[in-house]
Amino acid sequence: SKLTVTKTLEFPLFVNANQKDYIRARSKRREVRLKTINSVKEINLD
Amino acid sequence: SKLTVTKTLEFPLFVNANQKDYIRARSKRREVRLKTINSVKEINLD
Amino acid sequence: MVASTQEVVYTFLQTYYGRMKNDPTRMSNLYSTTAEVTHINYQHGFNYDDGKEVLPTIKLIGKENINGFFKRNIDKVSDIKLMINSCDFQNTGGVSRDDILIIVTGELFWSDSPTFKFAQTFVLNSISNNYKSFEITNDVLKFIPDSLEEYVIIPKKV
Amino acid sequence: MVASTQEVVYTFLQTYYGRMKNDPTRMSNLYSTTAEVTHINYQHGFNYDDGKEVLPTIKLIGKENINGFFKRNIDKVSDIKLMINSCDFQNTGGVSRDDILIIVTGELFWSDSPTFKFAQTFVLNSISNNYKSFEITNDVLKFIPDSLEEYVIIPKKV
Repeated sequence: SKLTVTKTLEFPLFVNANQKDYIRARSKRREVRLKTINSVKEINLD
Repeated sequence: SKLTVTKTLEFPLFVNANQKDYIRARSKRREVRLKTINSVKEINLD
Repeated sequence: MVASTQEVVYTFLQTYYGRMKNDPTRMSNLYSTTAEVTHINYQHGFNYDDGKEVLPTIKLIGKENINGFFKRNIDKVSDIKLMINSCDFQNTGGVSRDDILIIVTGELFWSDSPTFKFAQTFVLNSISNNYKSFEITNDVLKFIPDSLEEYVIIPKKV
Repeated sequence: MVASTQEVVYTFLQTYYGRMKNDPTRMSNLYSTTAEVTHINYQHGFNYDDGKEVLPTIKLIGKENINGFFKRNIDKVSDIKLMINSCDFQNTGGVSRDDILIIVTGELFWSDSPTFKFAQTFVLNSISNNYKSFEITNDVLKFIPDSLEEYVIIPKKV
């Protein structure tokens, strides 16, 4: 596929979205994480 | 470099370490994470 | 004028992710005939909103299979949104080293989903000498879990 | 007997990470003459214990520079420990497609450090027809942040 030239990109780079969309989705991830924060995984070293 | 054949690996795979080493290092990461959990990053959409 | 590797990479990223939204049925045109792709497996009751940290992936080999994949999943593919954190690249390929290895990291989401952390690796194969035309030979989308639960070692029974 | 791609990949992982610990001064023997490597930048007051989520990286080009890097940082390199979560691979390279693209994800740590989440990408170039001898042409170690802070949008001033 033919490409035309892009000189610079700035990160974070939002694609097909704006920062507000991202913040909404990120807060959903944060909720999910916080739910599991106090769970404990028991490891048996035997 | 010459290689001889390894058929299978099991994941999670511990390399140069055992599970106990990993759990110790992981709990250090958890401590660091928990410290920043209530911090807030202010985003200006202007 | 010859484009730099960085210019090719940045242009590629805009073309690839832009086409997902604007023209997903033409995604497969970006790939070589024998390309291998590891992407999201939308089959089997796909659901991104039930608290899972990583999404299942599927491996596709060959342009025809890749074309079928993007056409079958057009609704989900065209709604993909991204926050790209970083983009690293290196020259690769044979003696001429005019192929490009790209690693993109960031977070991926849909209109009504949480974010999913990912790393995506591409190999671009130069198909013209003037460094102006490329096709994707490899595309590996990999999700990164970020669990937080505490690990506790159970004492051995004596 | 010809080894499968999976056998080559698994053997490579054991050789690569095993050599870091056991024989770090010979790491550079695994790389091609023109290899490109992005690895941890140990310079400038390197410190893995002050709460940072990702470590700085440095790009090295050519076997000689790669050799110098591993020799300079022998203490840190030989103490690297890993929990490898996953390993994905695809065939890559020219028409013969006998090179291998590998993506490893997991967590990396040292004797007295926290864990650091990473994704590492390799390209292995086949240097013999019998699929038995390879060298690394690309090696990109990329750290993945896992910040948790809350994002709050500041209302526009009216």
